[in-house]
Parts: sequence; C-alpha cells; structure tokens
Amino acid sequence: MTSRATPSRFLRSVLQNGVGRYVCQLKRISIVFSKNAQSSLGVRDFIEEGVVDYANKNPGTVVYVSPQSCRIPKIVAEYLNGNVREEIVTNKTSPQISELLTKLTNQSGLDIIRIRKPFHTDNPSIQGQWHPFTNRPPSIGPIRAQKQDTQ
Amino acid sequence: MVFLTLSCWIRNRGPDRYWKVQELLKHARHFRGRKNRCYSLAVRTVRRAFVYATKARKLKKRNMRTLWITRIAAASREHGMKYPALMHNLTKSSVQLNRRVISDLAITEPRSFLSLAKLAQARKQEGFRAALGDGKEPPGVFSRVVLLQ
Amino acid sequence: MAVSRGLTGLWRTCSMLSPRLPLLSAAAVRLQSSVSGGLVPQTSLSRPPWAQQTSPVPVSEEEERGRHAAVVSTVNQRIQRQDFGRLFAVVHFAGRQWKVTDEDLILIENHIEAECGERIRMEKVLLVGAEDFTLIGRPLLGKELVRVEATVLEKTESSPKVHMRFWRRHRFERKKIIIQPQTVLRINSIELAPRLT
Amino acid sequence: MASGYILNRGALTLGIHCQRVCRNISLSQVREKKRWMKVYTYLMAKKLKLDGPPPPKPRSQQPLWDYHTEVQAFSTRLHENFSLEVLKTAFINPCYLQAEQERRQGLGVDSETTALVLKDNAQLSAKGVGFTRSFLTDWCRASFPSLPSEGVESIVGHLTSSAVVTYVARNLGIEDLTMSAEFPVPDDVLHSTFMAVIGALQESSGAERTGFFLRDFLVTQLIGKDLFDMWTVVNPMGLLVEELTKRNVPLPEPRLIRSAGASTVLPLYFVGLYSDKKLLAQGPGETLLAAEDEAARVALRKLYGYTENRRPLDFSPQQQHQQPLIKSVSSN
Repeated sequence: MTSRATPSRFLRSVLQNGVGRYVCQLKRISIVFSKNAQSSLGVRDFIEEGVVDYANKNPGTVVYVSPQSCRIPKIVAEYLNGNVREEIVTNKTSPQISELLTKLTNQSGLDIIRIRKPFHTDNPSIQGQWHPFTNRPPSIGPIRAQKQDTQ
Repeated sequence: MVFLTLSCWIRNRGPDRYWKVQELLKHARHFRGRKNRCYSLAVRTVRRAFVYATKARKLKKRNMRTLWITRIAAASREHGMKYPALMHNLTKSSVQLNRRVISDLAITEPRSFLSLAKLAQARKQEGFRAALGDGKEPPGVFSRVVLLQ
Repeated sequence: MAVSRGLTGLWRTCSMLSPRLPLLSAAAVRLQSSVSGGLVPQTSLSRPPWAQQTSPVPVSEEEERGRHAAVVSTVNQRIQRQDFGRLFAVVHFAGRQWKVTDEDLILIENHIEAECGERIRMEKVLLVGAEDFTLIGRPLLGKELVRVEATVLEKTESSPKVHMRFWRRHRFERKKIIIQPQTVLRINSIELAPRLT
Repeated sequence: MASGYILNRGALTLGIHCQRVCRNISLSQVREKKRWMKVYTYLMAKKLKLDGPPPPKPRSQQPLWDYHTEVQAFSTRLHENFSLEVLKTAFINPCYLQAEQERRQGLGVDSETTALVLKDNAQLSAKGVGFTRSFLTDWCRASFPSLPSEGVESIVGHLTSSAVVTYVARNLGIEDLTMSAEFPVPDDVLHSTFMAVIGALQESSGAERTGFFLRDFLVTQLIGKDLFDMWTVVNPMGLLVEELTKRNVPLPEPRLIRSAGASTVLPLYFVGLYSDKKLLAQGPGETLLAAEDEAARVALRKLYGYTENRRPLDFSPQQQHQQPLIKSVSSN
C-alpha cells in the first residue's frame, strides 16, 4: 500500500470523546452464525461460553445473536457515528472471537486508513506563532515614510 | 432454456485469472499510461512501488531529522548562535529535548525557544570561562590561540 | 550543590530576557530534576565532568540569590493565583517526545496496558510553558510540580502496510503485510502546583 | 438489444435475488472456481449505476432490532440514569404519531382497538430547549465574565443551532432511536428530539446532571472555535471604541508598526492599537484597513477573555469537580 494509492485522514475523535466523559463508541453488535455448519463451530462455542460475559461487561452495547442458515458466520459492528464494520469469523476459535470483539469494542468506528500525523491539536501555538517580526524591535527603517498615511 | 439459478444463467468464459489481475491492478490504478491497465506492465511497477514505499518509510525518518535540524539552525541563528553550539550546550546543561520538539518550539513557541537559546548561551559562556582558567582573565582577551601567536 | 548551579544559570537568563520583552515579565527558570537528586546513582553523565564554576562576573552571591528568589517567587505567585493562560508541556511517552496542550489527541504506535476510558498520568515531563514563563526540566520536571493526565480513547490498528524487499536477478522477493497496534490518547489536563524552589 | 435484454433480465432476476443471493448460490453451487462471479459483479455494478443506490432504510426496520434494549443501552452508554418511560416518550415525535395514525386508518381496522396511546415529545422538547438555553447562558456568563450579552447570545445561538445539535445527535446514535415519519430524519425533528432527550434527563436525574451532560456533549463543540466565527461583528473598531468608553479607558489609536513588501503584490502591514501610550493589540493584514480591523478583533478578544491561549475550559469529571488543585497533586 503506497501512500499515494491509499486514502488518508487526520487524527480525529468522534464528538470530542474523552474531554468530558468517555463514551464507548460501539452501539450494536450482531453475531450471525449457523446452527450446524462446521465453519461456525467456534462461534457456537463462543456463544455458549463468552457472549453473556461480554454483554454484562459492556452494558452500553446491544448484542444480537441470530442463528441463520449461512455458511459464513460474521460479526457486524455498528458504531455511534454510523459506520458499520463486518468481520468474517469463519473457522475462528472461541478465544479468537472474544479477542476480536474486544478489539471492535475498543475502536471508535472511524475508518482505518492511513493517518497523516500522529497528533491533533486545536491550539497549535500558545505564545503566538513565529513570524519574521517576532524578535525584532518595533520600529525599523522603511516604516517611517509610511507613517504619514495612517495619521 | 430455463435457468433457475443465477450461476448457471451467466455464461462462463475462460479461466479465471481475473481476480488475481484485479488484486494487483488495484494498486496500479493511479499510474500513468498503459501500466494502469495492462497486467504485464503493471506488475513490475507495482513491485517497485512497494519496494520504494518500504524504503521510504526509513528514509522519511532521516529526511525529517535533517528538516528539523535545518529549522533549528535557522532559528538559532536569529538568536546569535549556531546549531552545533546550541545543541551541544543544551545537552551539556542536560536538557534532553529532541530535535523535533525544539524545532516545533522554535515555530510555535518562540519565547520558550528564546529562553532555551539563552540557556545554551549562558552554558557556553560558562564553558569558555572554565576552559580559560579560573575566570580572572579580562574580557578583552579573545582566546588562548590568539595569545600564543 | 545542584541547586546553586541552577542559581548561577538562572539570573543570567532572566536578566537577558527582560530588556528585550519589556511589556510582559518573562522568565525562564532552570530546574534541577528531582530524579537526579539521589535516586539515580552518580555516573559520568549525572554531572558534568568538569569542576563547578563560581560566577566569574562581579556579582556577589547574595545578589544572585536575591534575583533567583525574585524570579522564583514571581513565577510561584503566578502559579498560586493560577493566572497563566493555557499551558503546554513536552512529555516523553512511548519513546517519543510530544508537545501537548489540553484537549490534544496523540497517537501511539503500540498498545498500552490500560483499558479504554481509563485515565493515565504522564510522568516524564520535560518542559512546561505558558505564555509568560517556561519551566525547563534538566532533564525532567518534578512529579509534585506538574501533573499531566490523559485518557485512553481508542485501541485500534494501523492501516495495512506492505513490507516488500526485492533483489533483482537474484530471485529474491519477499512480501509481508504489516499491521501494528495503535492507541489514541486524549490529553485531559496539565496542572501546575506552586512548588518551585 | 442483447445487452438491454440482459440488463432487464438481470435487473428482474437480481432484484429478486438481491437480498438472498448468497444463500441461493451457495445452495446450488458446485465445488469449483466461481467463474460466473466476474460477470455477476459487472452486472451488479451496472445495475447499481442504472438504479442508483437503494433508498436508506431506518435501522428499526432492518432485521435484528429490539427497541427496549436499545433505549436501555443508550442510557447506560452515556453513563446517565434515564427513567426509561420518559426517555421513550422523548423519542416519539408528533409527526410520527400523525403518520402512524393515518397508516392505521388506511388499513381499515376498527379505530377503537388500534387507538394509539402514546404521548409525543412536544412538552419535553420545549422544556429541554428552555433548560438548554438558560444553562448555556449561565455557563457562558460564568466562563467568560467580561463577554457582553450579545456575545453570550451568539455563542448560545451557535451551540443550539440546528447544525451543531444535529451533528451531536447523529454522533450520539439518537437518529436510530428517533420515531419520525420520514427517513432520513429531517434536521428540525432531530433537533427537537435531542432537546426532548435533555428534557427527559432533567426530569429523571435533575438539573445538575443535565448540566454536566450538556457540558460534556454540547459545550465541547466550542473547542477550537474562534469567537468571531460565531459572532459576526461587522465593525470591530466601533465595538472596541464603545467597549473602551464603557470602561473609561482612553480611545485606541491605530499606528502602523511594521510593514513589508508594500510595493509588491503581497504587502504586509502590522497595525498596533495604542491606548494611553500602551500597546493594546496588534494585528496583521494585507491592507491597512484589514490590519486595523484585525488588530481591533485581537483587542476585543483580549478584552473579552476569549483569546486563543486563555485557560482551557473546565471539563473535569464530576467526582473531582470541586477538588482543589493542590490537594489532588499532593495525594499522589
């Protein structure tokens, strides 16, 4: 992935999250799996063992579990800013899925693309940005001629 | 003919090299000329682009460092010092700011940078006095080298 | 001893600053870090290898002390009254130095041992500045003096990067896709306590 | 001709198969390379180009949706104790009630058995608007004591404007929960829903917590905003003169203090405003007038305490809100 070919963005957060209070950005997660397919064996394990714990630990996230007849089990995560991410969990084991869910919970739903700078600030300068006149005493040569204009 | 399923209805042609080609052309779409659509031309260019990107990730660090040094040099000249003197004396007074931060400070926080420059200047004078002996020499003496001649 | 070295440097910096910026009282204070005061063993790098210099300029020690005290008390009073505006700080975190101010975001190219939403404190503060004064740590500022807090916002992954090596005419071609963990932090507050000495 | 036929046919067949195409194919496929896939993707792309993207469907009509749980999660996610009944009322807009009633009448069922027993959020919304305005005004007065009332009004107006509030509401996931007649939810409906949520919070947890809610989600939108982005001042110099006469300070005198490249296409002038021989402010500009304007704006910002390097606004969490600084430092 060369940098010209990939999209990019600057570092952002949704709604100034974390300034006042921290809000978990994952609002909804749906686990789609099959009741008898081999590929969703790990998902079935996870639903037996871990999904209740997960839901208890994250009361702000709605967890839907839907058995359908499908070959490819997947996890659909919806975030507060409206983004939807689908993760395919074919042939994954229960701990792997649990790890994936934690990762999805910890993300903020912004696109995962190249980030141009590793910092973002709204107040780049506190003492005033440098300009050629910063460290110069106020009156120097050529200005005097034009002083008459202002008066 | 009646087709009940979609996959039988669509006519199939040829071996399916298509996806492999698309995977690669995905990275070549912004190239200029035929290499943004012809596989045999694109494959070499994309490989070279990836190699360049890999090397450039290291080069970028190097280039940024030279850029910071240039900026600090320009900013320190304004306060009557040279870059090596400034950095050396800051290290001697155990200020461990790196070049990125110092160049940032020089741009966005000129007064902090000024005080850093003053600190380095003071340290420099101290160092000179230490080198000159017990510090009793009059200010008119340039240096020992001048005296020896 | 360490403090007295701080003294010698101090008044000179201030006196040079003040004539150039007559409108606003500017002061730069050199601080000896609390860390090098005894916690760290004495090595060749903890102290400069040459002898301590007494001040060669004909200024008596009392005067120096007085000037130093004046600057320190001025800055301390301002901190006490909290009438510095916005502060910025340079913190050393995750192997890099960051110039941060309140409500900033920084991105760390690694995972850290804290859950999302937890507050962490950044302890390696190299420099704190406001509009009218700058506190420079040598190399660090004391923990009781300044407090920089941050919240872990997001633990995510970087976009995939291709690591490709190729050696022509040698049948050597390696391609690897790198995804590294990333953490986004939000700086919540930078606080100063009037503990300057 | 042939392509048109294929397209028509494709549109018909694929339209039916659109949702469940994966399932159908996976049932009928054999184990081999899916060679039909290329043509199929082309067809789908062509269809998308002809038809345009499908109309957006509200999340509540898509599969996997449980309204009660969603509302409950909404309240815990924001760390607030909403009373769920009030919160549910807050999401019901009058337009939804009307549309729903019409729909039921159109179905032709007996009107008594299907009567809607839902309250709409008009009352809560009005309450929320009132509270928001009063809280924001108080907050502005407390944070910027020297700002005049027009400035406070414009800041409050900016924060309660439709654009900011809908942006906040969309990023809080209120749009999914809103019961509205149309979809996507129109801006004014979303605005009133957000206000109703605030009214509901005030009813269930009291004014103080609602204040913190507003501070955390609405006031944070002020970060990085300049005063004069929100408050359009046409003649800053006139305002400055007015302000200085009010404070009994001598009137400002503009003086050109620096200039560069005056005869080039990119001239630069610095104008300083002196009042009683003291420098109030200085500002750059491409012409003398622009520089003077800018200098007046800088001076106003200084007077009103809204400079860029002012003390950052206090967003500390609620528990430590009253703690003095020194105590928190010494405790570590």
